[in-house]
Amino acid sequence: APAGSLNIGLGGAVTTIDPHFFNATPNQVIAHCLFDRLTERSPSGRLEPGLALSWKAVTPTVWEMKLRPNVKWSDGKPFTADDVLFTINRARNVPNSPGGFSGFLRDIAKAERVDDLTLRLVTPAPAPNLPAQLAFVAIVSRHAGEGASTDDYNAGRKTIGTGPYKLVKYVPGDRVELERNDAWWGPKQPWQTVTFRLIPNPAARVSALLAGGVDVIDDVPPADLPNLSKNKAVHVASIPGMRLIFLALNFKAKTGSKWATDTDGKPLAKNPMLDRRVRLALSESINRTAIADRLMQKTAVATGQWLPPGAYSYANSVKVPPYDVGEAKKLLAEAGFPQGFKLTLQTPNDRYPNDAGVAQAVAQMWSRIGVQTTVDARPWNVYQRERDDYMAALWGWGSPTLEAGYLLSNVLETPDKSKGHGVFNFGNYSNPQLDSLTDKAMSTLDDGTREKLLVEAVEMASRDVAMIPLLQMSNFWATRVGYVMTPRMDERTLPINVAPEAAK
Amino acid sequence: MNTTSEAGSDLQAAAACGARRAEVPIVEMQDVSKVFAPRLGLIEKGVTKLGLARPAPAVHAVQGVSLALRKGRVLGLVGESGCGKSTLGRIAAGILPVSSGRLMWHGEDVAHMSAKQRRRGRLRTQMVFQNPFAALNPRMRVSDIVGEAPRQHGLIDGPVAPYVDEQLRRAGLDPSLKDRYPHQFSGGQRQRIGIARALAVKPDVLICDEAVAALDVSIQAQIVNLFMSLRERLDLTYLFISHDLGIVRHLSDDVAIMYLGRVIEEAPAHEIFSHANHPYTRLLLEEMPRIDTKNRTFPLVQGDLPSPLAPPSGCHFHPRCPFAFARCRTEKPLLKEVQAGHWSACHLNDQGS
Amino acid sequence: MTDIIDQHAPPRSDVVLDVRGLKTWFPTRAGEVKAVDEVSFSLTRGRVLGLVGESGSGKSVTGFSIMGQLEPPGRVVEGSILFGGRDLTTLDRESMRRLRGKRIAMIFQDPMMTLNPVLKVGTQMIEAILAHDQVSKAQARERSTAALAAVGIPSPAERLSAYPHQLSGGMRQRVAIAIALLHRPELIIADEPTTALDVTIQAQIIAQVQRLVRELGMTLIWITHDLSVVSRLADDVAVMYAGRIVEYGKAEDVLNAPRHRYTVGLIESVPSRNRPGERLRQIDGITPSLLALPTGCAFRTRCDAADAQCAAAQPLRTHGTHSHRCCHPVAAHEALR
Amino acid sequence: MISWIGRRVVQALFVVIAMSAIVFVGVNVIGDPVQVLVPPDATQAERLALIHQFGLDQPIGRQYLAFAAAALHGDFGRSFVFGQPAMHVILERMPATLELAVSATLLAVVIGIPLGLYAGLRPRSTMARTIMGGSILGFSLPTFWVGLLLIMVFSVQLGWLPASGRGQTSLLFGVQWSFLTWDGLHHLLLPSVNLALFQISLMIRLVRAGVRETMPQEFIKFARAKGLTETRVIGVHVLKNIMIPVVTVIGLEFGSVIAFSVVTESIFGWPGMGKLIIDSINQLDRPLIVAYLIIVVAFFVTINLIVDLLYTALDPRVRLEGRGN
Amino acid sequence: MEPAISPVSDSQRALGAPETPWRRFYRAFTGSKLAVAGLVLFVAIALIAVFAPLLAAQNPYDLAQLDVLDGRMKPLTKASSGALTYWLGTDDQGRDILSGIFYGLRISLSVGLVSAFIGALIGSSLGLTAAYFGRRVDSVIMRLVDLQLSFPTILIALMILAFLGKGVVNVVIALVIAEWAAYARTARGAALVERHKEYVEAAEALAIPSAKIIFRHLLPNCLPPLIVIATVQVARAIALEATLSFLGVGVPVTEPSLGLLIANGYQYMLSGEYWISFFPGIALLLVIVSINLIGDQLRDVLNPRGQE
Ligand SMILES: Nc1ncnc2c1ncn2[C@@H]1O[C@H](COP(=O)(O)OP(=O)(O)OP(=O)(O)O)[C@@H](O)[C@H]1O
Ligand SMILES: Nc1ncnc2c1ncn2[C@@H]1O[C@H](COP(=O)(O)OP(=O)(O)OP(=O)(O)O)[C@@H](O)[C@H]1O
Ligand SMILES: [Mg+2]
Ligand SMILES: [Mg+2]
Ligand code: NI
Repeated sequence: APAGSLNIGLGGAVTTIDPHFFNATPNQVIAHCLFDRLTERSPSGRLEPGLALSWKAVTPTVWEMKLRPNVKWSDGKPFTADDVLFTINRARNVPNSPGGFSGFLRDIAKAERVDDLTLRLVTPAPAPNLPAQLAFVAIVSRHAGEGASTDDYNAGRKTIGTGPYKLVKYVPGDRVELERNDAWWGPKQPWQTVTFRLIPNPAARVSALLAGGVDVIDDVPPADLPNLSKNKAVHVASIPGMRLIFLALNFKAKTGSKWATDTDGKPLAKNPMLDRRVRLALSESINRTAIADRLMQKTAVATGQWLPPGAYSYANSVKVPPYDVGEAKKLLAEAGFPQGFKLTLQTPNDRYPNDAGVAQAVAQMWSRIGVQTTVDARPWNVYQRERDDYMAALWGWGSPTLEAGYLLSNVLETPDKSKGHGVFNFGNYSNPQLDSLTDKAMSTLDDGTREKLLVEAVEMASRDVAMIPLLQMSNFWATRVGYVMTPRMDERTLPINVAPEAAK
Repeated sequence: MNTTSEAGSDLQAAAACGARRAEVPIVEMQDVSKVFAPRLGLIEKGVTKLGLARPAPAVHAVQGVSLALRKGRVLGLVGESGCGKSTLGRIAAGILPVSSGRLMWHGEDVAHMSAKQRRRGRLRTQMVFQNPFAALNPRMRVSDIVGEAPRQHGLIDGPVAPYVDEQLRRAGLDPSLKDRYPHQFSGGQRQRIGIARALAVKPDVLICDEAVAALDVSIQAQIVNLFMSLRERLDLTYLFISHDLGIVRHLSDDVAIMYLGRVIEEAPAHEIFSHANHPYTRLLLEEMPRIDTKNRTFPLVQGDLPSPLAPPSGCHFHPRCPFAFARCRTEKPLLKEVQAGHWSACHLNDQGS
Repeated sequence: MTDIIDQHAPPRSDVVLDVRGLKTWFPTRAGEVKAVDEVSFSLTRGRVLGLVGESGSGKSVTGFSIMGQLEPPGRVVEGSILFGGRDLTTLDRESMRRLRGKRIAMIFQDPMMTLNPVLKVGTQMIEAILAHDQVSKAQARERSTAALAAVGIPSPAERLSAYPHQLSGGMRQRVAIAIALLHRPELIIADEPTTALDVTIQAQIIAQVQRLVRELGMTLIWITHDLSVVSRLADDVAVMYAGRIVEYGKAEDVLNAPRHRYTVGLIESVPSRNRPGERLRQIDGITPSLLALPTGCAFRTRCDAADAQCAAAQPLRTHGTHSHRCCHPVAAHEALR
Repeated sequence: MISWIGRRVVQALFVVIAMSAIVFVGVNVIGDPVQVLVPPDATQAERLALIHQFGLDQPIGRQYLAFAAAALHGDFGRSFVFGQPAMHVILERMPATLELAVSATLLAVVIGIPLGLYAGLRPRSTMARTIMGGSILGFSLPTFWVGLLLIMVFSVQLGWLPASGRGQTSLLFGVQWSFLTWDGLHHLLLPSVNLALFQISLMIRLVRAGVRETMPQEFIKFARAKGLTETRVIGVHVLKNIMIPVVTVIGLEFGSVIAFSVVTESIFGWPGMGKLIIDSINQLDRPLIVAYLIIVVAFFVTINLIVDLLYTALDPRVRLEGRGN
Repeated sequence: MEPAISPVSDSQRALGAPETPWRRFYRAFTGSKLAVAGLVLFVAIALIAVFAPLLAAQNPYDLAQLDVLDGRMKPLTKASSGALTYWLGTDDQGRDILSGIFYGLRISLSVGLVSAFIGALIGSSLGLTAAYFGRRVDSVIMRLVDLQLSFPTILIALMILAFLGKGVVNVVIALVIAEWAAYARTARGAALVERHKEYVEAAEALAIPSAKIIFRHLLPNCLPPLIVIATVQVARAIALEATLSFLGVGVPVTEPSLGLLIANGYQYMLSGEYWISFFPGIALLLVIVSINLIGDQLRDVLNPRGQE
């Protein structure tokens, strides 16, 4: 590739250029290049100023933000608070959008312009996570975006951003070509042109890298990591990610089902998952390290919670559950299953990295303590259908806010549609104590106090084995020699994080 | 060929039953026609109506033919290829439905019969086919080929095997060969199997559609002789379709000549061969191959067979007829009795009177 | 044995075709099929030979042997085919090709199958001309038109652009004959060309061929199983049975005074030689397999007069121009009733 | 002719109606598109809004009728995922698939016919046996496995050809094509070989069978009896007769080439309809699935039509016999 | 011309020992060494499949016998338990590839054979019926065929999966739905030719019921092309199952067919752990090639022109 140009092979599919149409990582990657956000994440996950230079809560329910001055849109017009107001409105109302962005703006009841560079956001309740959530919403210009449809963005007609790059061409399913925005307010970018090529097939992606067709690939297939790491022509970059693979258990059923039977195949009289000892046995019988190291080839690490160590609200007291077959068998016997039982573990087979493989490995291990486990792997679209009835199911959860509360309120809180609690709590785990602790933490603005509360909640959930956390996924990139990539916790593959390698 | 009569009693009973109604023809076709038209869907019909496409051509294979098969007699049906002989034969056998006209079996209109009656009637009119290689199912043993239908229709009282043996023997085949497949037989033998199959359901009428045409000369005589002896023994009625005038003359009591879907002359055999009336018949007789014809130069017969898709107007034969005149081109000649029992369709007959 | 024929052979210069002791065999898994065994005949210019015999007696194989178009694994095992002084059995492929269609032509039985259904009549005629003569396409077209006219096809120029299926069976056979005549070959082999046609059309074709042969002075082998056709057309008749010529002679001799009992049976079983309504005289039994021919006379298993003598090899016996392979020949006077 | 085209179109309509109905019901059975598309943390209200927006709150019959009514006006709905008119999304991807399918078919013709001819003319030769053995392989190996091997060998081991994507494209008739640039051709080669492998084998077999069937025909004997050279006999008489089934099968198989491009496209990252339909099925993007199927049916009908026209051109007999049964 | 009329050979048959069609078939089939090799190979494979539980060192479907720690072992390594040697290595779950192939053969073969058989049954019945009755019946059935042919198999498989859940049986159902049309078309084509032969007319004249005509007269005579198609379709079904597994809608992950083994190993192909995918691929290749060899010879034997 000619100097100053960067080719990136993306595993995911870019489905649109409209930054508010569909929230998927590849779309976010493109939006990240073309637009800026009020707040930004550093590669390691720190919250940093973006188009907003600073923010503070003037009252518990009002955030005030100071905007960056002298920012220009790529067509030369100045950026003002008006654009932000327009964006907040637009992102919630994109026609035909399958959604995805209103969640980040859910906490904003009202947005007010104070002056050209000052903004007030009113929330119905204290919303400590709002600045973090705003790191997901690309700010688009009012003058170009008014009345603009998704098609207009895709065609590049209205794709006016303040970001480091400008759109040259978008070929659906194939590629996105960008060129440098020399007027960007940030540091000067080394790449004159950037091309994202969509290469969903992992092997093809790797061979494209090896063949020199692309300089950077994301989503490196685990199987290739050992070889790529050895390869002198390639660098591998990795960072622990924010995505957790866990097993959700069924707390809703009173009895067993076709998916939880005694050893003769008759549904169990009592739902075994309601017994903490069973849950603990299931958790302790899993050799997480083996799965992470052997099966996942170190693309994941064993975990007992859902954030990487060192992250905000990480509970140091909660360790990776010990792998102890003897203890697990004992617990099972205590719970009244000395003979074990039969269980079906559900898993998608096209959603998370090696999802079905992980489920099988878990099933192996469960079978060894007498829980004869069958794995039922389904494509994601079919997998969803019966998700409320699964006895044990494998899911993944990312915490984009990089704090524990996001998972607590969505995955572990008692489901409550009106409050929007527990939307991902398909097993119906319900612990009033945990609920109130979570609610309290989520309305506490003070970071220190909030962290304490969150850690307490994490400890409580793990004591009760509310779910079985398995793996914390790491993010991997590979670049050709001559390119260095600063890995990002949020999985995005951004040209601003790629630099030419300093000659040695 | 042994000709000793040893017909079973049941067959005699059947024959007797037929005799009582001797006056009524066993099979009678009244003004039957058969049109083969490509099936038109709704859309084609619409499009054709709108004049966007030409209607697909229809073949008038048989046009207004009336023929009767009388008890115990042999009717020879002669005509050139494609003139509708087979079609007429299949209509008589009840395999093909008529497009118009009436088919009567024993004086009863087939159209008014119940399905069961029709099945019975159909059994009593059997066919022997031209091609001894296609007419037998190659994947069935001879015993099944012959025995299937009588078993299906419960015509056998006792065990099947002796019955099948009897049928084979009667057709001049060694019953010990009955476990073989058709491909293990010669053409003549196969034709005998076909005959045994037809006779196994005790029909009154046998429709022989060019039944000896595909056979070698020396075998032809064997089969013709078999037909003759069977007729005597079983009091059968034949519709004998052939383009070979020699064989027809040898076998038939009456002869009908067909040309392009129409019967143009019908008369007792000796009458036809001595006093042919229609120019076409005379032409046929003229060209009839005879072994004693000496090496000679002959006059050329004019013209080719017209296409049945677009038959000539008026008398179908007029383009080839040496005597054709204006009326032949426009008016279809009707069958008229020129002698007692001798019918002919030619405008020339009107001129004479 | 061939020398017997040689005695009667007309002066050498006039002999167009001389087949001597031809043996064409097909090796098969079940054994050697002797489709043609010791066949000899010769033809002088302008004569018509009727080759008669029932199905499978080796008539077509004889024809294809002459054309050099045997289907593998068939091959000429022995004998010679002298044509214009050259032995065709020793000719290389290219020389044989030059001969085919140019000096020897063949017409096949089924007019529906002999013309390529997807090529226009004109194409098929013109290519036949261009295969041998270096003329322009226009000239070839002209010659084709003339050839079609010669066989009695109306508006021949238009027919050239017709496809075979647009012609009736008789027309197609006439086209095939026209193609055979394009180069005015010295020898035409007609393999049952009228069997598939109707009586009236058959008569037309026979008449036309006869006329053309006479006018152009060509030599003709007419293969058929129909004795009545032969009686109209042929100067000489050869009757084949199970791969051998069992009787050979002038047409009137063979047909009126047959000597071999097979020939007699054939003639007598024709309906017109029988009284209507009576049983036809028939030859009982069936033709033996070429793989398991009885020794001696192949016909003896079906012959009333057969005795031990017939099991011996049957040489060709000759009486004047009339020869046969039968040790109990029918006396000339009692031949036919 | 016109009536026959009319019948084809009406039949195609029936197929489309039946198929879209099946898809409507089928997609509903498979799963809920909203659950697939919506972010995991979406609230109930957001879900409901989406359901309403997609019209999924209506009874399935009503949804279908609405679709049908709109379709009559040329509106086949908007993709759930792309938010664009479904037909537009498909048509945008169609050239890539077409290009792949056509080049695969071309390869099949260019390679398959000569090999088949050879195998048919010299059935007993070693070469012919090798060809036939090879064609068994081409027939037998699952497309995806061959695709992987191709990538392994030619992209990874040898590094000769790119493993993925369309490469540089260039504009012709307002559409981007790969075959117009050198780089594009490079990218096109592996996937089209992958896709063509089955077709090549099929073609070899078909041609061989055709040759074996045609050679013993009387008219071939007659052609030889005319003294034609072997080149002309085979090149004209045999070949022209073989072309009829070949063209028919190419036409019929063109459909399955497009269907099988699903696999090839997903392996080679070829941005065509096939990959799109897999993604759409995974995401239960019903309007896209329906639009895809409509396009495919339209393809089938058009191809069959062209095949029949070619058939008429090649085989003069069908003209007279008409098309009715 | 009647190509078959040659009383010579006929009489020979009539006189010689009666040779049953089967014996003739046997003789013709064994004419090709390659085909016999194919048959032997196929029988061997079938035996392996049948006796897989006895032959395999490990039950690859019993998760308790697998150990993730033994995952991706090279060929010829010993298991960490010491109980067995992984002759062909292991996959990422620690499944012995050789045992996996033995068991996978079982699944692949039975899926292929069963689906081809049922497909043949349904498809040829419909095809024959269409050809025999013609007209409306024909139109309806042939439109169904069209419908099937323009429907991506993957979509069918997904719907089946959604309706009935995952399982070998459901894969078979999906394959049957994907395959019947080929049989229907073939049967119809063959039957259209047979239908107008005189023996069918004779059966009609003998008032044999339609069902009997279809199944006793037409079917046996349409068998040759159907048998040939069936061999191709068995191979196709096996390959299709593999493809479905590759796309994630095939057999259950814990009971891998050959196709699923290949699909699972596919990600390791580039990284040098070739054996996971390669050996099952070879096994699949052998199966399909052996079936095709047999099918090829059948095609030649059953084609009347091809004999001798
Ligand atoms: N099933 C059919 N569909 C369409 N046309 C048919 C059908 N059967 C017969 N015909 C046409 O009807 C006409 C008469 O056919 P038929 O078979 O009765 O003639 P034929 O006198 O028996 O001729 P042949 O001597 O050749 O057997 C022919 O033109 C033929 O093409
Ligand atoms: N390719 C071949 N392989 C084996 N045997 C053959 C082959 N061709 C012909 N024969 C045998 O040669 C013998 C003579 O065949 P031929 O075709 O010459 O007979 P024919 O007299 O022309 O008969 P028909 O009147 O039926 O045309 C037959 O018994 C036939 O079985
Ligand atoms: Mg007829
Ligand atoms: Mg012959
Ligand atoms: Ni309207």
